[in-house]
Parts: sequence; C-alpha cells; structure tokens
Amino acid sequence: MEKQAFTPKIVGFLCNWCTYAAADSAGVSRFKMPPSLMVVRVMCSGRVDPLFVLTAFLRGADGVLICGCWPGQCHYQEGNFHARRRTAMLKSIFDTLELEMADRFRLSWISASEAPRFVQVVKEFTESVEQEGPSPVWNEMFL
Amino acid sequence: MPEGLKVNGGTEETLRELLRSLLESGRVSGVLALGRTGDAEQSVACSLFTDPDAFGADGTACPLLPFMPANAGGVLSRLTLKGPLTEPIAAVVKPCEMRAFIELVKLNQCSLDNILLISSTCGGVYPLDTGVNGGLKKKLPGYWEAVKQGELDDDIRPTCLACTHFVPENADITVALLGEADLDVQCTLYLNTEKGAALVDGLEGLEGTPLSGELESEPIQRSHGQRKAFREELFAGVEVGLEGLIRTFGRCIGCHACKTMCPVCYCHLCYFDSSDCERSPEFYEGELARKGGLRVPPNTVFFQLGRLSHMSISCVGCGMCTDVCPADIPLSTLFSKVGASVQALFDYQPGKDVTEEIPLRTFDEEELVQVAT
Amino acid sequence: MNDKGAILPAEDGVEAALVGWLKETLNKKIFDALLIPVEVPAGDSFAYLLLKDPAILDDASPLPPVMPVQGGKAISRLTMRGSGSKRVAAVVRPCEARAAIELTKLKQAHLDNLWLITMDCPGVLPLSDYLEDPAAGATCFAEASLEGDRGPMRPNCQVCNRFSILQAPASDLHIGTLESADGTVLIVPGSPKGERVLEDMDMPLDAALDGWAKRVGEIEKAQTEQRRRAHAELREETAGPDRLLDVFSSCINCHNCQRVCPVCYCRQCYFESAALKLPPENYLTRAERKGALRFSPDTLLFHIGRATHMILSCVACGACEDACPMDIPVGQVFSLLADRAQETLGYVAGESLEDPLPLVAYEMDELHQVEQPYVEIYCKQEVQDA
Amino acid sequence: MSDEREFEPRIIYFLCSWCGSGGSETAAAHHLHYPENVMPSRVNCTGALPAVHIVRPLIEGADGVVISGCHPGDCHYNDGNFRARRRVALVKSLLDTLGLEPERVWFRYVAHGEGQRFVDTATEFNDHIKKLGPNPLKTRRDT
Repeated sequence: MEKQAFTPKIVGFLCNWCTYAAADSAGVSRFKMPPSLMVVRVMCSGRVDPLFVLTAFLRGADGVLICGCWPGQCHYQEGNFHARRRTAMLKSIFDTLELEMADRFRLSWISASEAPRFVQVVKEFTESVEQEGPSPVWNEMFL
Repeated sequence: MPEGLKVNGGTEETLRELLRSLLESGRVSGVLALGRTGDAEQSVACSLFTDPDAFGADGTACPLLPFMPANAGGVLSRLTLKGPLTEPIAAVVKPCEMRAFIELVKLNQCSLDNILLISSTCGGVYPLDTGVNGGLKKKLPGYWEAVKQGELDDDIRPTCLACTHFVPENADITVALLGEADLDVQCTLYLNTEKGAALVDGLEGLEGTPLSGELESEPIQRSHGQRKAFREELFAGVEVGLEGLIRTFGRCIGCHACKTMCPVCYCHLCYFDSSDCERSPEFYEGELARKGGLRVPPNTVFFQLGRLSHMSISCVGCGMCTDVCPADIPLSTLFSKVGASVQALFDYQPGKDVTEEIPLRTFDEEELVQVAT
Repeated sequence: MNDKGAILPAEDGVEAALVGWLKETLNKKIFDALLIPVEVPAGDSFAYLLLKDPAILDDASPLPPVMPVQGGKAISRLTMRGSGSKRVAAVVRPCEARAAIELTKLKQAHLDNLWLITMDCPGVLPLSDYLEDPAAGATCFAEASLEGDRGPMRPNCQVCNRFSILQAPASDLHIGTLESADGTVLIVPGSPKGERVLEDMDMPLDAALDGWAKRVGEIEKAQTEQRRRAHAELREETAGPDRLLDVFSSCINCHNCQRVCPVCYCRQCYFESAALKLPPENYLTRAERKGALRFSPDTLLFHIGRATHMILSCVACGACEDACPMDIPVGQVFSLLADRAQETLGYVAGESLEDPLPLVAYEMDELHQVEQPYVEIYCKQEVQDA
Repeated sequence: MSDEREFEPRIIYFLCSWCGSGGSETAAAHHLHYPENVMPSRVNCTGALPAVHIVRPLIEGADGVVISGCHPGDCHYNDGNFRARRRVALVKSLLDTLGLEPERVWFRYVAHGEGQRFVDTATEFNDHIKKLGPNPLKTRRDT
C-alpha cells in the first residue's frame, strides 16, 4: 500500500536542444506520464555540474535524470561527451561509497524527435526509483 | 634505463653537500626544502634557501626529515602561481608532493619551468601529532633503521603505510633511500633526466662511480606488496553508505582545513565557502518543516561529496587532509579509496605525466557507452 | 538586568530540568524552534541542530563537554540573510552569545527573532582531548564542572571571567546553575524579550538572586585574578620578535584558526586572496636578502593581520586553539591581545548590542597618546642645508 | 657608531591625498629636503588605510611606518582621521602586547601648508628609526 502511495521526486536536467524539445512534443502529443519529473532546462547536458546532481540528492530528491542529445548530435559538439565522463565519475563515487544514489541516477540520450522514448525513459526510471523507495536523505537531520 | 651515481658518504650528508654546492656554484638560485624554523621539533617548514651554509653540517635545512608540515606541491604552486621562475631552483620533495605539483601544473596553477625536482624513494612521514607531542626526534633512528631494511616504521601515517606510489616517477634526480642497507656510508643517486644529469655533472664534491642498476630493487617491490596489502585493509575499513558517511562526518567541525591544506584543491574561493552556500531563513524553515530538525551549519556530507567530485580525479593521496583534521576524521583513506576508483575508471594516474590531459577536460567518443541507458 | 529570577525545579539534575523546560516552551509555542547541541549519531561529538520536534530534544545536551562549532557561528549561518518568521531560541554558552552579539553588530546575524539562552559555563574540554575517548571525556567534564574545576578545560576557559550573565549581559535568558544545591536552578531574564518569555510561561519572577550573584562574583574575582596572572606570564613568554616567532614557528598556515573563529566572517580572507600571491621574483629576492624564506612566508603577517581585523570583536572563546593541528597557543595569545586592545579603545566585545563597534565610532577628544607630538621645529633641516 | 651611519632605514610614509601630500608639495615648492629613504605613499584619506597595511610593511621589510593626515576637524571626509587614530591605537596596542616596538609607527597630523612640518616629520622619524636600529623582523627567515 505504502509503495503505491509514494510518488518519487525526480529532478530531470534536460538539454534545451534535444530532450527538452522531446518533452515538449510529448506534452503536445498528450502522452501520459508519471507526475514525478521536475524539469530543469539546461542549455546542454554538459552544463550539468556534478554539484547540481549532489545538490538535488542532498536536498532530498529521490532520483536524478540527466538527458541530452545522442553522442555526435550535441549542439555544442562535445557537451554530452563531457556529461558522460562526469556521470561516470559520479557513479563511481557513489558506487565506491556504496551510496544508493548510484541506483537513483540515470543518464539517457533522447533526441528531439523521440517523444515516445522520453515518456518511456521517465516511466522506467520512475518505476525503478519507486522500487528504491523514498530517499533516506529526505528526513536525515545530520547531513 | 636511468643513469646513476654512487657517491661515497652518507646519503643525507651527500644530499646536503650536493645542494650546498649547487647553491654555491650558482647552478641554482635557490633550493626549496624543509628547514627548521624554531627550536621545537615540530617547527619545520618548507623554505626557499639561497644561503649555501643552510646545508652545512649545522645548517637549518633538513631535506630528508620524514615530516610534512605542508605539501610542497602546494608550496611550489604558491611560488610560481603568478608566472614561471626566471632563475633555476632545485626542490627536494617527496613523491606525493611531486605528483601534486605535476597535477597543479596541469591545472594551470604553477609552472614547471626552471624547477629541478629532487625526490627519493619514500619511507613515509610521521603525523603532525608526532611532532606536536615531541616524539619525532626519538623516532628518527628507528625510522632510518627500518628504511635501510626496506621496511616502514609502524608509526608513520596510515596514508603512507598504504601508499603504493612511493617511487618518484618523474623526478630529475632520485635519491635511493628505501632498502639501501648502506645509506649511512653511501649515497645512490639516479639521474633520470638530462636536466638532472647536467646539473650534477662535474659538481665539486660529488665525484662518484657511475652506476646502471635498477631502481626497482627487491626491497622496493616487497614494500610495494606490503603497502598494497595494507591499502586494501585500510580501504575495507571505510564506513560506507549514507549511514556510514553520517557516522564518519558527524564530528566534522566544518573548518574545511582538509580543503585548505589539500594541494590540488586550488580554488581561490571554494564553492562551499561562497555565497551560494549561504542560506536564507526560508531555506532553514523549509528544511525544518520537513525534517523536524537539521544541522546548523548544514552541508557537512555535501561538502565532502562535492569536494570528491571536484578533486578525487587529481587526489594524490598525500594524507594532508587527515593530518590537519582537528576532529581526527580519516579523510585521506576515504578520499584515496574514492580517488582510486575514479582514477581507474579513466585509467589515469594523477601527477604521473605532465602531458596527459586531466580526464574531465577530454573525452573519447567511443568510451563509456554503458553509462547512458 | 533584573534583580529577580524565576525558579525551575531540578530534582533530576540541571540538564534534565532544562531539557524539560525547553520542551515545554516548544509545546506551548513560545518558541517555534530551538538551536541546541545534539549528540551526533556516532555518539562521539555534538552538533548544533535546529529542531522543532520536542522528541529530538531527548538527545540534546544544553551544556555539552565540547564546542565543536562556535554557537555564534551557527547563529550567524542561520540568520545571516535575515531573521525569518520563526521564533528561535538558541541555547549557547556565554562566549557564544557574545560572539552572536558581535556578529549582529557586524551585520552577519540577525537577532530579531532569536532568543539567546545561556548558562553558567564551567568551560569546555579541548576537542582533541575529548575525541580521544568521548565517554571518558564526558565523565571528566561532568566531574570537573560539578567541582568547579577548570583544570581539564580549554586554556581559554581556565582563565575565563565572563562565564555568566552578570559579566556578559548578552543573553535574553540565563540559567543560573551555581548554587543549585537545593535542587533548583534560576532562570534570570537578561532583556525585556526574555522577561516576556517567562511571563508567557507563567513563571513569576519571585526568587532573589543574591546568593547566586554572590557565588558568581566570588568565582569571577578568582578567575579575573587567574586571568591577569596567566596573561602576564604569557606576555613574558611571547613578547619580542624572537619569542613571538618561536611561538608561531610551527604554524603550517592552514588558517584553521581563522576558519573556526566566530567573528572572522569574511567569505574570502584577505590572507588567502590575490593580494598575497606575489610573482616568484619577489619571493626569491626576499629569500636572497635573508638567506632563506619560509613558505608560505606570511605566517606572522597572517596572525597579526588577522588580529587587526578581528581582535576588537574577539570573545576569547578559544575555538581557534581547539582547531589548531599544531597546538599553537593561538587562543591564549589572541585573548591577551584582545584584552589589551579592547581596553585601549574602551570596548568589551559582545557586551551589548548598543555599544557601537570601536572602529566604526570615534570620539573627537581621545587617544592623544598615539599622536606624535610636534613640539618645536626639528632643527635638522638647517644642519643639512649647511 | 659607524654601524649606525651605515644603516639606512626603509621607511614608508603614508600621506593622505589632501593634507599630507599637500604638505609634501608645499615642501617641494619651498625646496626643502627630506631623507631619500623615506618612501611617500599616497592614500586617499588616512581613514582609508586598513590596519593591515600598516602592519604589512613592518613584517615584510620596512623599518618604520609613519602616517600623516589632516589635523582634527580638517578631514576632507569629516572623520577619516579620527578613524585612522583609532586604527593606529589598535595597531600600537597589538605591537606593544607582542613586544614588536610600537614606536616604529608614528601618527602625526600635517596640513597642506605645513611643508616644514612634513620635512621635519620625515627627518625626525628617520633619525628616530636610525636610533632604534633595523627592524628585527626584516632579517628573519620566517617573515
């Protein structure tokens, strides 16, 4: 019962050129989507500083999603490659410290035309975060 | 194959004589090395020497003292932050200090020009506490005895006991210490670069027999094995998970000394000291409404995780952070552990190669495809 | 300052009585939240927690054996951007309250919606001593504070003579625990704000303070004498370039003293700024002049310079010394400097919100001793010309 | 005695730009001489001179620091010289407590027209410092 009542809070950093457009077109096409995603529009996935992700997690986000253009399609040529390295680094930090943030963190490439894929990714990610349950950070006093 | 030189005379004395005559002959304008600043045994600081007599028998310099009041990599960065040196200097540094320096060069915080690096196969250093509590002098004979055997004194910093990069990789001159049974009567120098060789070439008082032995001797490999094993042990003891982090950093007093003394944390103004981290009353009220209580000042775990995300790729594992922590938090172990995994991810070794790009500045189109799903 | 106080029964000890009373203030909505030291989950230290849930108070410790974060700093972090809409009571030590007052004057804290609650302070243990064995530290602290023994405390606490509201009238409410032999403690209002709290709590101001005040006065007298002696000794040990440089010779320039200092509030310290980063030629020239130059070369500049910045607001809490990895007696030196500098300018740090900061205010007719008298025309000129 | 003659102190003379500097200009107009080792340094107002800038030269190699601003009541900014006086009192108190010779810092008012007084101050201070001898901090390796 409790699990079902839980709607995760997911912070999504969407690249302005690809994924934000996909999200837009998903909305226009009236696709149904879980109400879990809080969108932060960034000019490029490469703009997402690891600190943004950490801030979201340590303010209690249940999940963080970074979406950008497919490799090779970045508006700024290489922003998403940098995003990929940073994500890998953050995941490695989370893994080493055995923080469950590792499982609440996803990087996906979604191009402007892939509105159905955007919906799919959000659905999948929401489900997997639901499995994880609420973030323990939410109520933690001693951070 | 490094060229070497075997000189008759104790290692410490020979090194002092080498530095002295470098200064006297004017081949270098200064020498950066540890020097005594007072009578107390912890009164030691990196100093830029220009007076050759400092390296005389009763001079104040103590280039090989197993003590690290500050990471000399950071000191060299302070020296050359505003521009390269126009006159040559020699710097006697420990391997981790050298790695920090090389890393800082890559981060555009200093310049390698005109700096000649002299390092040694390192037997570790004592914690600052040992000096403060007045135990350093007593320990020195035992330290050198152990180094001769290729062993480590148990009382050196845990970080050093677990250090696997104790052989300097890109020093111009390497002084062999670890496992040199006859270091009291003989000094073995490896001249790794032309710069290093040219510097000592024909220097008065430094006539020795050429040598073409291998630096990676048996004792060094043995020590490497021992240290690696201890490293695994130390890493296994790190408390992990959110709970673990909260337990570890619960007693953090938020002084950020770990950041201040970290050689590769070079920002003028740290993000975590900036106005971005000053919160409005609304923030506190919001958090309070949700949690019932929150720590003030906040951001203890955030600071550490954020710092990891900023510098773990460049962490050289020098152990300064643990040493200066007033709350005795074993930071260095945690940072080394995370650093090792992040560095392995990009197959990167900080401070190894000055020409290698720092991983977050570059990328490979074909790599890490599994990260994005 | 009122000459009457309220009585709080404390049969089960001072801490329990106080925690109980604080719970009641929360329940009665006198305060919306408390800022109070709470034991951290690992049980090896304390951290300031802003809390509104009375249940969390069970782990709280109004008078912990250590001071990991100076309360003034915590209050400043909480209120630097404004005082907010919630009524917060901060349970702090007298020196922390004084720091909060200084910070308010320096516009780094806002006390409009914040009540300062202090207690007769027995001192705190040095952090490193406590962390060696927290359990033993707690016992040692309990015993020492019961006997009024300041021996194991921080060196600055050993000579503190502003441990109660009578010498540090900074707080809104003060808990008088000295002379609590009969199982009660006194709650003394220090301001109209504090008086209103007692009124709202239906606590009549009917207890005479004479006995307690007498006891506080006795201790103060002894402490002041001790302080005078310690400062004289310290001056003997540190005065003069040689001795002074010897004291700071082991400084590793971590600037931790500045980082934990409650009244050192600059985001970017001058001594870490670009103003001190010089081209390499400068360092080499200086080194050549002296034969050697210590790195970083600004140890003394940092300490004296920092003193010029904050010494008039120094509350001598000793947080700096606690955080020093090299055990330099920096807290004692600064306490000595502060006493003398504040005396010169007729100011006591953290005493009241009304006294203007001494470097902001001035008198037309004062300090003539620093003006170099120009008595007659210095005759050298003619000599030179001739 | 011969040592004393050889010792040429390094002296920083902080002059406020309205009165102190004016005094030096008047001195120049009257062709008055003052010792060449006194280095004038112009600040807008003595009240704009942070205490650190009085201390820093003393630690980094000067033998003395002298400060001249307008006479009380004459400050171009009304109260700058009163504030300066408090700062000098603070610095002197610190130096005195630490046994670092507060007499190496002088504070004397010099008005625009007082060229003679400016020259006298420079000369008198120079002689005073010569008598005091070199600043012991100057040769220390750790400053």
